[in-house]
Amino acid sequence: MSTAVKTQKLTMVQAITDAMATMMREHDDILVLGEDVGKNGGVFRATDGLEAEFGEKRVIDTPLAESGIIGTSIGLAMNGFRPIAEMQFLGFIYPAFNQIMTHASRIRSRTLGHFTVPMVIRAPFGAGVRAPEIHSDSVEALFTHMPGIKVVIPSNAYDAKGLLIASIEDPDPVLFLEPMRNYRSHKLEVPEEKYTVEIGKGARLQEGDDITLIAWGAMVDVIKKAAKEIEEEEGIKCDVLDLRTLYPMDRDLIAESVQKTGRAVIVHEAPGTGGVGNDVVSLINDTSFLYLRSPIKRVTGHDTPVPMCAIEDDYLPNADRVKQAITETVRF
Amino acid sequence: MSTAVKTQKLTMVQAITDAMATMMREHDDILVLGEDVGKNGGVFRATDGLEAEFGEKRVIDTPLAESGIIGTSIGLAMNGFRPIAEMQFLGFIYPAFNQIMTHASRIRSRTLGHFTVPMVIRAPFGAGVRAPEIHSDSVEALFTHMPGIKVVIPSNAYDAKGLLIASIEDPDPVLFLEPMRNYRSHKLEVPEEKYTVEIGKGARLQEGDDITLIAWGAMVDVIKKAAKEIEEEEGIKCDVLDLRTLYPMDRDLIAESVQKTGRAVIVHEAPGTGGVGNDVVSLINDTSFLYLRSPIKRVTGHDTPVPMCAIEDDYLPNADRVKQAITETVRF
Amino acid sequence: METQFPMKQILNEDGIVVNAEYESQMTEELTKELYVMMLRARMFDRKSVNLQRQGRIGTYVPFEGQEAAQVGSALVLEEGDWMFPTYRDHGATLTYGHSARNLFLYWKGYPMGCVPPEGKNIFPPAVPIASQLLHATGTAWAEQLKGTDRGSIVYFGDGATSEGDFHEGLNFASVFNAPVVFFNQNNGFAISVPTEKQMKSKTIAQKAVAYDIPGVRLDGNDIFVVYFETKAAMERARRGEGPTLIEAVTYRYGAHTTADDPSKYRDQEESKRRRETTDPLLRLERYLQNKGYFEESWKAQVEEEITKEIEKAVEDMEAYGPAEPSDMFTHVFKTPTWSVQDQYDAFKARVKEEV
Amino acid sequence: METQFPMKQILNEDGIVVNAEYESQMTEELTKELYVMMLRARMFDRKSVNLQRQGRIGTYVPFEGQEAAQVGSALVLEEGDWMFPTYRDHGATLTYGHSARNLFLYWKGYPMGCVPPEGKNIFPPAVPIASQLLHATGTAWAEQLKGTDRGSIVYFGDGATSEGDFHEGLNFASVFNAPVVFFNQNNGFAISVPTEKQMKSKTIAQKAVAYDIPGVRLDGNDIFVVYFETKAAMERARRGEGPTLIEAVTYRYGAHTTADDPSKYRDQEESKRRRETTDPLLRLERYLQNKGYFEESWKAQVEEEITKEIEKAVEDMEAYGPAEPSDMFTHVFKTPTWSVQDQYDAFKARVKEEV
Ligand SMILES: Cc1ncc(C[n+]2csc(CCOP(=O)(O)OP(=O)(O)O)c2C)c(N)n1
Ligand SMILES: Cc1ncc(C[n+]2csc(CCOP(=O)(O)OP(=O)(O)O)c2C)c(N)n1
Ligand SMILES: [Mg+2]
Ligand SMILES: [Mg+2]
Repeated sequence: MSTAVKTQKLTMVQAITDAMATMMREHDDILVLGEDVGKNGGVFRATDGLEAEFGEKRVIDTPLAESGIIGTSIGLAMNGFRPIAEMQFLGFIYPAFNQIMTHASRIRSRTLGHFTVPMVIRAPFGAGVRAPEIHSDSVEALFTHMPGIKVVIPSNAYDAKGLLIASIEDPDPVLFLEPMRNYRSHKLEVPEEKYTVEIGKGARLQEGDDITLIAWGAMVDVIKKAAKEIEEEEGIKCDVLDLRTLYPMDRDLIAESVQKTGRAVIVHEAPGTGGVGNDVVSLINDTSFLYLRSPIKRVTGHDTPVPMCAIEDDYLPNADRVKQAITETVRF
Repeated sequence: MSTAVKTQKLTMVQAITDAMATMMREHDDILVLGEDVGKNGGVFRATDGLEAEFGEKRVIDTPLAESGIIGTSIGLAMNGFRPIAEMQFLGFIYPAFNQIMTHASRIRSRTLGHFTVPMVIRAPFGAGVRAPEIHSDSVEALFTHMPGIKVVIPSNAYDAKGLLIASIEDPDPVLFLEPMRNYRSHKLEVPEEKYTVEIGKGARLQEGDDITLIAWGAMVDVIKKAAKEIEEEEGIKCDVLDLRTLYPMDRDLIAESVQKTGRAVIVHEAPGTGGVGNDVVSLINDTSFLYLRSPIKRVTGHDTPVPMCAIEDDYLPNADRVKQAITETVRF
Repeated sequence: METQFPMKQILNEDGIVVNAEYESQMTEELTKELYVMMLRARMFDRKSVNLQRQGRIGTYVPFEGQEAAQVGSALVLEEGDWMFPTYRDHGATLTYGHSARNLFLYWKGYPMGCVPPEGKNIFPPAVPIASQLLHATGTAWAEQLKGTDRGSIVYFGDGATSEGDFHEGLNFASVFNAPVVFFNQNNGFAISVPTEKQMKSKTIAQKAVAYDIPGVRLDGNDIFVVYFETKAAMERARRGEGPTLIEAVTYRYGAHTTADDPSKYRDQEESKRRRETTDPLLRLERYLQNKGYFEESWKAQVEEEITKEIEKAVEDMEAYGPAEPSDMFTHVFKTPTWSVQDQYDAFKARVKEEV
Repeated sequence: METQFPMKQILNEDGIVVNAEYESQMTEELTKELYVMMLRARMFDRKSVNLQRQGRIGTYVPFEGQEAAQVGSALVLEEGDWMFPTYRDHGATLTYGHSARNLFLYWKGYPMGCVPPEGKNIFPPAVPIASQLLHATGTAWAEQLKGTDRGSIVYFGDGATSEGDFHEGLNFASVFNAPVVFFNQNNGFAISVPTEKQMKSKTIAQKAVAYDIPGVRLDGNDIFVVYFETKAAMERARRGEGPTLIEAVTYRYGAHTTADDPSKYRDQEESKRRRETTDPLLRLERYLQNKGYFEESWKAQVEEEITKEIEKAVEDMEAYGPAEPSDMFTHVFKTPTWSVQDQYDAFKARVKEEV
């Protein structure tokens, strides 16, 4: 037997489909449900081909009701199935908020493990693809503050497949957020077989001693770009981290990096106030206070709704804003 | 005319009723609506007597549906009324999350001010009164992260009346959170007439040079107790702040205090991860980095659902936990 | 619509059979079982109210007056069926085999109160109103996918019909033909709000029309009609004929919870009147008497047995010991995250210090 | 239920009057107005699709095929009434007096696209499905409290009936007797999901039974029945007789949005067939011809005028200039909070630097 892993070049959205198909082939208890996930294969084609392969009993077009999708998925999950529920956009998860907050995330805890909810909620999110209002919300912070659910955000095809498989295998509910901007932005070699990327572990994408850059989802490409340019322009070397999981966060990776660099810039699309960036600031404060050489900077979306798409670029953090924050931090 | 202000001794919940009655007498466009707010006067009696005084057209028992209450209140607010909508408990606001997130808070912004939503959402919240599951959630952080809505939390009768009147007068939506534990815990002299406490301004309850203590709602009594005891026990002098508004937060007050003391302990009931405490940490990082003598401590609820009430005291921060944090911070 | 959805009845207030459809199945044995289980439910309820008054448990939600609806419907279930109660449905959960001790523990605020006996598919009381209708639909759908003939019953009140989840639950169940019985107890009030302010429709049963499923309106204080109609609905579900909406018209005699004062919003004389006329136990007792099945000595004996059982449960509740704070930390996830573990460790350290 | 809620029609596919109830009101003037407004809506829609193809606006949501439903219902409104459209209802908003320029700006992603002309109570397109039913109920309730005879009309699709807010909207409106017309366009699909998967009920009109309000099912491609039935419903509302649920059965010929590919989930031959048979404009044209009201020269002249109007709106859209990023900051609150103001200041500083 050869040890060479067979791979194929996939976009992130293809890797997501592949993760579901891979797992569904092995496990009959996995269901996919949501709006337009069947014949249509999802509005982003993330479930393309699944209904044809697994049939209408396992890949289910539901009525248009998010609370209904999550609430019935909870029932299915408590009774032997592993549902993967798709929210068409994260901005449409709000009608299901009650079901996620008071049930999906709490059932294990309130029944001391008697009932459990092994389900995955998938949702595309984030701005930058010229989507209409509400479609571009980036509200990961609402869920990291919700005890009992994990929050996972891949930024590329390889991580997406590995993290989604890990999420499906997780015995507890996982919110799996997919940055739309990265769905087709690049292709990576992705193993054809099953593999996992561990939930709770971030990745260091680039080594550097001067400053730590931290992001997730679509903002990872932004900090990569900023890191590259600032090194060329000013010789500043960045330690670039993709958090990949927001709850539980990779404390060790962040602490280790900041203890090395003494500086950090955190970048996210969501509004700064109440954003997950504040958690990262606290984590650094808690673990690495004495190492800090300058205040931590956050580069975030504004404390405004994501605006209409003609001006969304003025809402989103970009490499220039990140570079400015890097320079200010290094020169502090 | 005498300048002496006539006052009466009121509990916080009485002051809240008084605020509504005071404003409703002056303004016909103010409505009160919610579950059991009419004849029953609310499950905490916060609307007691209002239906009798203002009639069923202005004090309205609605069907049992939070999305319905908020959604129709939005319509009423856009069309000339100023609704005060009661959520029976903050833990039951989740079904209305979509209406608050995508409409109440965004309508001014998305219509460039053409339509506006001058409404107040009142909700009792927090643990410590032996309420059943879900009733004790403290999820202020979900709303500080929501652009377009203000979040106000009084801790005593005087502030409650003044802040509620300010909230009713505010041209934008305000979430007014009422710590149940403080509803009847003490009485204060409250002016009979109309007055306001400015939204966005915290209060310094005690002066001290050694460390800043920051809290809101029911935790204010906890930090007051801790401050008193730690001064007696160890001579540590605390600057005690009641934030009163969580969005927009009183940046100047916090910065000024921490720049004086060089140390801070933040206390809240909600889970630490994703809690508003992280925002306070960021604010201090942003404004007062060079003044900090030790890492900021947060004393918070756990990253667990608020447990069944027999063990809720083990969930809640108390003066002992706060004192421990103070000592660790001062001795750092 | 009231004419399209008339209130079905088998036994009238005087204990006279007014509808002979099921008479052959109304055996002495069944009748006595129904009576005993109702009596048990009532005695449990009264005990709970007393325990609350004595401060031995916390706030409690009484259901006296609703025993026929709860017991008659619960007795229809078979092993493996799923039950989703509200905070007011201990009569139902007890009948289906929940542990009385755990029910007491629930109202004492103990985490163990949410745990059903092993093998019993009883969900903890739904606190957010109407949210449980979707769970019942989901578990029933799962049974359908597995190809069993089991299903779900879900309890909810008149107030619950106003929530979006009521609608979504019935719609999903109808679309996927899930084997669920939606069992509504229309007790006339949602806390203080009377049904007339809750909805314009004169019946709840007619709401079934929106989903093209059967809607049945029945006298919820007549345990025979509750039992046989719920059984018929459950059998339809088992046969793959989908969900049913049942409206059981009833009344709660007491307060919404022990913290509520009903005199603020209604005339409690009405409760008194109903206790004497439409009471579910009294009515069945009259029937038993009419049939010559009833003996005071039998009732006394039954009461004694129930008293013993309940006293034992109270003892067990009190022998359970203090609630376990570590329960808060150990079941948030299967494997605790670092933040939960750190907080747990800090908690343990604090406890140690105190000792 | 289909027999209880038959599909009402006035004009059949051949343009023949099959129901003479309103014939006296079907004047040449009204008929021509209906026709012109439908033509205008269609030409606006086609122009928008073209603008999207040319990249002059972004993703667009076409409504071709649904003109009778939108135009016929919108023409019923009077100054001061409230309109709550979805993203697909530009035929309705245009008819009620929205600015074509602003509609184009909406799909160009400009904040100004959400702003209606001064004095026109037109809400921006509801993006979260069904959420607008509650707003319409609230504004209508406000009119009732003020004692006016104005009301609201709210548009929503077949898919929207599944959301909890649909149910809560109808329930609140029925309980408070709010003057609202709930105008459903059942176009057979919610993106790819056909109505049969959305609900078990065979009609949407029957859902009115749940709220004891009138439910009316009608041929949504017959503008006469749409106009007269919506008018009747709105008049009931104005008279204080409460809300009505109208189901207008129709079809969208095109894709869900310009980003959707309908061939993934349905046979587009059906669209072709319907264009030739049940099309709302063709049908009215046949009627006009039957009546001898129709002349090609008249149509040509009307088309020319509409073309001019629309071209002017396109010009205005393109002359509007770039979208204003500061709009993002200046309307979050009446008075900006410090966090918004700081971010705005930082934004302005960045822009200055770039210059
Ligand atoms: C979502 C939600 N909103 C509000 C409440 C508070 N609440 C508890 S019971 C109740 C009334 C319920 O009435 P009904 O459904 O008729 O049931 P009953 O209490 O009469 O059995 C209310 C409003 C809640 N538990 N959940
Ligand atoms: C709450 C919510 N969930 C999902 C969506 C995504 N979405 C947009 S349109 C649509 C289908 C709507 O179908 P229908 O109500 O029939 O209206 P139509 O598009 O046919 O006019 C969906 C699912 C949304 N906008 N809002
Ligand atoms: Mg009730
Ligand atoms: Mg549709």
